[in-house]
Amino acid sequence: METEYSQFNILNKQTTKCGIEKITVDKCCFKKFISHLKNSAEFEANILYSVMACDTSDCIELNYNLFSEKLNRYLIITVLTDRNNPVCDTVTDLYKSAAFDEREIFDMFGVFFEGHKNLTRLLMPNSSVGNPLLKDYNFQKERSVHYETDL
Amino acid sequence: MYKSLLQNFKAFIKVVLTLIESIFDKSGTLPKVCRDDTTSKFSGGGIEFVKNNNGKSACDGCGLCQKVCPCADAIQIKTLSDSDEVTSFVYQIDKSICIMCGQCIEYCPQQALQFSEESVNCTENKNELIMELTKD
Amino acid sequence: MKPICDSDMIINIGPQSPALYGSMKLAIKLNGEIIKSVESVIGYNHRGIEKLAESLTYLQYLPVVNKIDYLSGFMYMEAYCSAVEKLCDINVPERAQYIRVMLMELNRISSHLFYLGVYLSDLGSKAQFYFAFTLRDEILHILQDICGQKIMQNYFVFGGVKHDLDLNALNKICDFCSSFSQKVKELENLIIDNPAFKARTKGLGIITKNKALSYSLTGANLRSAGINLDIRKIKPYLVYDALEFQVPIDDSGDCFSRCLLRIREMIESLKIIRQCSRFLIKSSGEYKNNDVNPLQIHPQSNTVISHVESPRGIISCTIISDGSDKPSRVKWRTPSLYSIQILPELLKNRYYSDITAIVGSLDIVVSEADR
Amino acid sequence: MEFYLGKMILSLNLQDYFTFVVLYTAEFLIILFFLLISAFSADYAEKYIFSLLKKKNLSARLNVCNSLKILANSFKLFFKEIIVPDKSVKIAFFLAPAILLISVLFIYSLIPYNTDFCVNKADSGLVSLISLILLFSFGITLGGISSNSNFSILGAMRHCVQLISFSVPMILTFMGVAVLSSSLSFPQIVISQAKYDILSWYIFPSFLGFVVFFIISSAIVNRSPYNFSNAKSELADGYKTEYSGVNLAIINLSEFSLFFIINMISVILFFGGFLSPFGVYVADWFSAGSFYYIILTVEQMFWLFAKTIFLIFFTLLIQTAFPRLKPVNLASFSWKYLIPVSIINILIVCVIKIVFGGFYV
Repeated sequence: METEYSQFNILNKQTTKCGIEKITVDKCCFKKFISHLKNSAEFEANILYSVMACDTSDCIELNYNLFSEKLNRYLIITVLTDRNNPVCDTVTDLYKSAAFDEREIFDMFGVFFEGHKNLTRLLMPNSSVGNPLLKDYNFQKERSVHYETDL
Repeated sequence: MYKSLLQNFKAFIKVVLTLIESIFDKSGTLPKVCRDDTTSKFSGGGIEFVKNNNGKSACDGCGLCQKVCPCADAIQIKTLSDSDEVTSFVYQIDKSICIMCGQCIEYCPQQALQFSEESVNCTENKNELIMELTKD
Repeated sequence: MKPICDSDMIINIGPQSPALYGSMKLAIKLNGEIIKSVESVIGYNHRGIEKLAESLTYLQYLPVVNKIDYLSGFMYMEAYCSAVEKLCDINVPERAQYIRVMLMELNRISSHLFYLGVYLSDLGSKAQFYFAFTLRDEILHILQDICGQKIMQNYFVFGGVKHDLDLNALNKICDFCSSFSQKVKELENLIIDNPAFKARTKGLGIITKNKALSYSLTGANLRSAGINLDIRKIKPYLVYDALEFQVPIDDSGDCFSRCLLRIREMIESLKIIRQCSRFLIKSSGEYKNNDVNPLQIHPQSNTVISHVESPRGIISCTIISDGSDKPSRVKWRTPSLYSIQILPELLKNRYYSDITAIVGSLDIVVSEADR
Repeated sequence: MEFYLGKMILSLNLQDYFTFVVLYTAEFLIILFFLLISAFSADYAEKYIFSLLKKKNLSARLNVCNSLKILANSFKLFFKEIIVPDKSVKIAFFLAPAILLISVLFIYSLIPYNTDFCVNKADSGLVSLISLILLFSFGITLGGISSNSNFSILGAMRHCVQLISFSVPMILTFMGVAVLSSSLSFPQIVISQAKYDILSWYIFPSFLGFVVFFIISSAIVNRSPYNFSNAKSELADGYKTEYSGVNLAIINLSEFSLFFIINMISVILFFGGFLSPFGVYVADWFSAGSFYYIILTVEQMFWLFAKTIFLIFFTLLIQTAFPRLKPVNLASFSWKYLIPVSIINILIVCVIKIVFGGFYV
């Protein structure tokens, strides 16, 4: 696996406590890596379980939970984005299920996905300010929410 | 074409017969809900203090219930004395915030709390929803 | 001849609508009776459950968890408890595992009964609704006897369950099993053999294999498309590998087969409950790991994932801990979110009256998707 | 009954034209009373069926006193505010409930309740019935379109589809009955089923006609399986979404009473109306006189209502068990199956009429 994927600029590779492989990939070539995993016979990642974002102190971490239904294998691809200007490529053209996940991450973390067709807030109202799941989100300041009146 | 119609008609009769059967079948009749035969140990309409024979509560104001409660400000303990040792305090549970999860009852070291049978669900005066215990 | 209404008509179903299971909005563009496009809007029931985890300790977060979904509280409790147990290396005694599995399967049956009743009621027939709900009431009474509450059961703790099952409750469950296996046949007569129900749902809302995988559907929605994916089989948690049951599959992928599979699943769940109650009557042991002090959980910084097969699909709970007594991040994967996502594609170019048939068949709980 | 009513009013010694006014007012009030009673009993029957299915002990909630709650609920609606949509066609919006109530009242006036109480003994009873049912549908469509709401318009349009589907088989089944009785008036149709009691009921020669009319009847009154014009889960309340207050009360009242009256009509057409199934009356034990007439009147009304309520119970049972169909389903079902079957029914009826002509009066 190490040699085959050398072209994709793998930064880090580790196994989590419950036995799941976690591969950290550079931002520029992670999309190529995922499409390779989807199409390769070795790891037919035909389900994108979910996309999870996590706010660490210096960057926003995106975890793509991939699953191969045929081989029964689970893999997490991690991408690190800059915290001040979080931009990432979309994977909605590979997995349609990513559309809502990416909208949710845009809503909650403010990560901008390039190429997403309808990147609007999913759970919070459109008029709300701030990204709630960031660690520095101020509840007292951004508590008041104006609901949209035109339905 | 008419064969499928006949089949559907048969299924139709079957559905109606099942329905009539189930209407007159009294075996599944549920008993009337009454509070006595359910275990009131695990559930109830509210939370109250366990009172011993003297009418006093065992609560010593340790504040562990505050630490396990998922709702902020549902349980409040205000100490009255200035000294370090907690002797006199006011204990309040706000039922308008409480979600009745039972964590405080589960983890109370003195077993001073229990589920009560009465419940106040709507009131004009919000103070009626606050359960209070003063101890000194 | 000029048509009466040559411009498209826009209809909003929801946020409050009897046809949707929660508050969500479907903005539908109609041309006559034919749907041109659909946009689904969610978020009306957002309670910030993932944000709450940052300010609560591991134990405080426990009662919040089963409020994500009002129909399958046990599944969410199990997902969270097993994630924390993995994080702190807590063993669960065998008896507690059997109790958990049994209650989860009871919960699965009650959730499926709710689904069947409400689905048929939305399609316009009341008899099945009352039939299913009387059965569901019996399960809820049993759960109330065991846990104290009917829906928001706060019964699982780290390393076991809160209190032991007594023989009385087990006898009630056995009685229920024997009466329920009879009732399922009647329910099948009323729903599956119903000619009007067949006419409404057969060949409607077909989800192909590739579409189901691409939209990341799970549970019975995926299995109706012919893919055998069940976490209980491929990655058994608790004692599922010691139990005998089958996973029903169908390959037509329409609304009818989704409904059919859920009835079959109830029968399989009944088998599991029977095996568990047989074990629990015979054995006696610890119902809780006594070494664990749930008040003091300070895991090291780590990432764990736990998967649970809920009535609607695969729930996964990811916890990222940072060494303190509060989780740094908790992420819930809720299956209903992905079922809502497929709606626009399923509803396009269908008749307006197919909306209830398609939306109802996917078993969506909006409060679960909103978190 | 009408005889005694007339006698009573004549005894008041009023002027001629005034007598007629009083007579018709009295008859109108009696019909209105029947309408209210039937609407409430239909509603009560529906709730009773649901309570049976729930299998809960609902004896505390379903008793005579509590059944008056339906009356109280509908009475309450008279004091509610009437909300008129902004861009609705005002005249049509208020006309539609009136049309519904008037058409139902006219249908009630066609019914022979016993041997001599039938307000409108017109020879063209069946034809007027058809036109009144179509008038009812017209009222629904008018109300739906005039209220300027997407839900209402869709409901009204769906009712039009329904109308096209049910009207043709309905008229064809009426033709079968008309052939058998050689008459179009309702009293004549009932009396012609009297010769051999239960054997001469029209259910036997035109069984297929009854089946077709039974299926169609739930489409006429917008009830499940064919309740797509007021489907709760799709179109909030269909054509009556925008109605409130008195208008809503009138629409609901006329719908429930139409549901009752359609079942009563199928009793009259196929089950011998007010006739006793055994040809024996309790009143026969008394000699002719005013007492005999009172007993006979009560008995005949009892048979009519008992048969109707039995049929309603059966109808409701079927309606609860089957999900709603699509408008397309009803149209295709009607043109593929119901119309051929009802034409076959007419042929069978004609043959029976020719061969066993003497069987019916």
